[in-house]
Amino acid sequence: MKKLVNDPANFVPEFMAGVIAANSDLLEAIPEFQLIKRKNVDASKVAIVQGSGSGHEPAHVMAVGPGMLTAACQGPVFAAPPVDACYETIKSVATDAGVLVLVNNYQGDRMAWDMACEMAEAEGIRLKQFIINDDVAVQDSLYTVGRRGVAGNFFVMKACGALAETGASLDEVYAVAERVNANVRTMGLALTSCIPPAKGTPIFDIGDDEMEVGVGIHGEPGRERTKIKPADEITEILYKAVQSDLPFSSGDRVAMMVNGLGGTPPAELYVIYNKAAKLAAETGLTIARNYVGEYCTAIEMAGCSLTMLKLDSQLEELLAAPAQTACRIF
Amino acid sequence: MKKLVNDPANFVPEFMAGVIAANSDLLEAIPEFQLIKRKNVDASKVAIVQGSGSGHEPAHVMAVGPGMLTAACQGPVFAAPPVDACYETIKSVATDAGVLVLVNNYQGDRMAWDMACEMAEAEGIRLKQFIINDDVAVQDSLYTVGRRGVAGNFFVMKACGALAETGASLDEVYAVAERVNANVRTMGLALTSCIPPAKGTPIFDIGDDEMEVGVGIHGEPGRERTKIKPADEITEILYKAVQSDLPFSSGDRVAMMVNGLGGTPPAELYVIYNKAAKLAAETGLTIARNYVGEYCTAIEMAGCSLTMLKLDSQLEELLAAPAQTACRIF
Amino acid sequence: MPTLNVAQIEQTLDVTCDTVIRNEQYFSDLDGLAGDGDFGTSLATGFKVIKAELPGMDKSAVGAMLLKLSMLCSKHVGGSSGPIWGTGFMKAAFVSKGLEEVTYDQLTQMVGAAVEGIMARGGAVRGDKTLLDALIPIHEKMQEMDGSDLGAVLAAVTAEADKAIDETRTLVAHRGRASQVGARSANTPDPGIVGVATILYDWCKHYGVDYKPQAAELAR
Amino acid sequence: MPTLNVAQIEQTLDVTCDTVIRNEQYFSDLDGLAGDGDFGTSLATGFKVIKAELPGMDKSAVGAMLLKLSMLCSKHVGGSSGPIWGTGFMKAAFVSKGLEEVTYDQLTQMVGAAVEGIMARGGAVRGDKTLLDALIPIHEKMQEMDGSDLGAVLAAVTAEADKAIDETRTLVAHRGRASQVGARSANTPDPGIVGVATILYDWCKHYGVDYKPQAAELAR
Ligand SMILES: Nc1ncnc2c1ncn2[C@@H]1O[C@H](COP(=O)(O)OP(=O)(O)O)[C@@H](O)[C@H]1O
Ligand SMILES: Nc1ncnc2c1ncn2[C@@H]1O[C@H](COP(=O)(O)OP(=O)(O)O)[C@@H](O)[C@H]1O
Ligand SMILES: [Mg+2]
Ligand SMILES: [Mg+2]
Ligand SMILES: [Mg+2]
Ligand SMILES: [Mg+2]
Repeated sequence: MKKLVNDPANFVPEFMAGVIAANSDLLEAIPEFQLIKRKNVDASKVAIVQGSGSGHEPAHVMAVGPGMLTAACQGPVFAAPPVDACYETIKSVATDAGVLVLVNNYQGDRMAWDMACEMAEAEGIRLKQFIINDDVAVQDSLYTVGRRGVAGNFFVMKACGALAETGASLDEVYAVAERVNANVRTMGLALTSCIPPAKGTPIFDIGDDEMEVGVGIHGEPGRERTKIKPADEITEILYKAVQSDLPFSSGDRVAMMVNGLGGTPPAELYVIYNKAAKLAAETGLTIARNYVGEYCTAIEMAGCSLTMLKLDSQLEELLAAPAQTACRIF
Repeated sequence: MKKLVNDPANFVPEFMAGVIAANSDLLEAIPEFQLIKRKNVDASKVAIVQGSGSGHEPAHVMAVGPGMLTAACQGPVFAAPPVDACYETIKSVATDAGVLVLVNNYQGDRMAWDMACEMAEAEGIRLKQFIINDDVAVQDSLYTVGRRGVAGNFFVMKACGALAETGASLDEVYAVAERVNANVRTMGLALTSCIPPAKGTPIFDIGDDEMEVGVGIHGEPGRERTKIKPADEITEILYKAVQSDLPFSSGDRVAMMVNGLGGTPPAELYVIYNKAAKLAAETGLTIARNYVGEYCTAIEMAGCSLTMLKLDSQLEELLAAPAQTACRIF
Repeated sequence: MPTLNVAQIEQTLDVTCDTVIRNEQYFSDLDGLAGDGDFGTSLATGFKVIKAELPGMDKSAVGAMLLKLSMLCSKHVGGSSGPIWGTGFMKAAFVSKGLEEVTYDQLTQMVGAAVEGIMARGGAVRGDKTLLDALIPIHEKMQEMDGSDLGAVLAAVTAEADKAIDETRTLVAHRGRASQVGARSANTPDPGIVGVATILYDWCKHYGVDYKPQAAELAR
Repeated sequence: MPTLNVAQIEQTLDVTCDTVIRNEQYFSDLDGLAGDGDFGTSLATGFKVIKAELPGMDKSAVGAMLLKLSMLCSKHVGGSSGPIWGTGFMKAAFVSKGLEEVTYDQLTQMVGAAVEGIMARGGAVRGDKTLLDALIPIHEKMQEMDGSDLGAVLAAVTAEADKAIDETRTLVAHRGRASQVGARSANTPDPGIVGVATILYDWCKHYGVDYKPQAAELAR
């Protein structure tokens, strides 16, 4: 297994310890619950929490900081956090203004957060739960748990985090989560599989000349398996799936994200962005903000996802507001 | 070949077009010379340029921006830029205050920049050249071209860029480059090989259970090939090589960088940082600033490098100064 | 009529721990086919703790022990399995609250309560291709039988779980992560059903109950 | 005494383009052994442009054509090879400036000037395991011979380059990227030397000069 790990059982606590060691001015941990929270939580502002499986870094614990999440907990790699970790996360930052619980739409996460929310509400904590489901790869129907929450999650966290900083009410922050989620769409693509450290082997097999279109961020199968195509054709597939779904149409101002899944180097993401920006121009979209890099990974999977968010003036302001997390360049 | 590419011959121009498309407010390109430069160059300030092979993104063209490089050109993947691209890079930003040419110590880069500098000086452009060589993996001797320039390059660019913004003279900026380079050391490690798009096959072969200690950022062989070790032991190897070389000693304030080589996901880099921070504490070092992420990659190689820079108060200020490049989070 | 006391149930749980721990890799591999490959690890992580804490648990009543088990699942089992198995044990614990031993009817009620709890928790119904497709027929079979021969009951419920593997194999999952991959979950076994069947089959072996497995995942 | 005119040299260069383009992958693979695997691509990128521009080049003199070649190397060949080959062609161009044809002695001087230029550019000396270990003995051999039989000269210089592959194989490189890997460059052939030898051997084949290659890299 080609990984920088010690005992796989310690992978999550160790990387979280690294995140805290590197950001001790900003963040603190409650290791027992694999929980990272902001220092100095302001009780007058809405707190925003999230928690999901590990392996998606910088989502989710690395998205904690001023203007983003107030706290987050991590489960094992690709598995929802245990119920009591979710509960402690809510409790650790519960403010007078209330807590917004952002849950990506996976049954495991939802059940854990449902139980945690019930427990927290029973103790008188004021909260609202919101479910994020931006993955257009899932062909939704009455008979599934619906679309997955993937990289679009970043925009929900960013907008809610920025609004909460202004002292907005829980209802107002919740309304922004709703608006972002209603206007954001994502589609992913994998060139390779990935290896959860505890499993030690790839999560799925894929041929040397194959790619998985619409892959999930846990390696869940997507819409189809095809031969690898040139980057421009890949971009067209992703763009069309995303663009047509909302749909995004001429005159729209959008935020565009090309998200690396972990094993794809920066230059390749810009090859995708280059084509996606052209396609957006052809549709008549204006890319008001862009994001190229790793925001929601699937361990070391090679591949990318494309996300578009339709903007209004409030969302544009919220995205532009300053924020700070464990991810830094300088 | 599991890559997001079109015709490999267009890989570099296409990703550079993507970088420009994503940063058109900040940067502009001269595509003929695979050159990216800042918009609105201030003629009263020292300009800082660099140029090297592609495949190391965000180094080097993505390090252009206020407080960092003024311009940079890219060669093909892993090959120094042609002489005339280097020459045009100098010319495109030549200021009254002069140009500092930062060259990573590879013979190809050095020869190309030597020729370009001669040509530019012949035209009356004021410049100084500085060679960066932070890679402790190279066992230096009279009979080699010396140590390679690797991730430590980031600190030279950052410190010089920050000082140049203050209006410092060419000699002063050159002196800071010297001081950073004299105090910075790096050692890298690869778990996998990498595939230059034009080559289409891995640059070296490595067993499923092997790692290459001291690897170069072009896949050059390192000090030794061994069985894969746990992350903590890997960190000890890298740390000892770096720490003992300067040496860094008790009481020193340092900047520490854990740099991903392209194929290693963020969480693993924090596992390394977690251990490296402990080792630094044992040595009595204070980590005044830390950097965990991708700064100088080797395409999609899995692995990392560890860099330490011994700080003085001026360097600490320069690292803390604001800067902006094509790499952003928000 | 035979009854089951705390010590007997503890013994069964201990066998269950061994089964889950031994099959960590296999269960995860099954989950990798249409899911995310963590089922085995999630479950095993929790059952390693359960195995270690079982000897020292509160044994004053069946319910007390099962409640502790439920809490350990909430604390140490990630993924969907934490809430599902935690809820199941919790509901069974409520039925057996304060009882030092349980009758066959009470046992059947415990399974029924667990089934209902899991259905309420995750919204799945029969045919959604989840472990409920094993647990629901198991509960029905227990209601049919009179429980005078616990070995016969064990063989019969193992057969129900075994059958469920093959009967649901071609189905498309409607719940859980596997449901989000659409038609591609067809022709893969559901790891939760295989998990339940494997536990029961191991009970058969442990208690010397003769059972011939049918599904490939059991007869390996 | 035979001389070489612009058209004859153009022809030789055209053959060289084909050789370099055909061996792109092979030369890069050799460079991957102790270097960074770009030698073939760097060279081929430039020689593709040279191949295309050769017909339309200024043919007023040997020097004019070679100067253009040198500029194309500076513009289109990345890596160390750009400055090295660019410098070599430039120095040879200076010697042949204004000459519509060159004598054997002038040809020898051109090679000598290229060798000196490359040494000055990269600081390498004989034995550093670079293409100079082929070019220097080639130049010496040309000085020894009288040039009355150009075919014999070609066979003799090809033999020098061929020998250089094996004679330097066990050496540790002292220049270029390969020097930075220390002892690990030993027992790998130098790609630059193999490149020079391959070009010369292809000239032999093109001009019908009989030559039996010795080194494994030529006799493949
Ligand atoms: N809503 C549900 N109700 C009951 N069982 C479910 C439900 N969703 C999933 N399961 C069971 O859980 C198993 C998967 O568990 P696990 O891998 O821990 O969940 P996750 O999908 O969160 O990774 C499935 O094989 C299925 O039997
Ligand atoms: N200083 C030098 N002088 C002459 N030839 C050199 C020198 N350094 C390298 N070479 C030649 O160049 C070849 C490598 O070329 P190339 O791969 O383009 O360079 P790089 O090392 O920049 O990748 C070597 O095989 C060697 O023959
Ligand atoms: Mg899971
Ligand atoms: Mg090179
Ligand atoms: Mg699962
Ligand atoms: Mg090379």
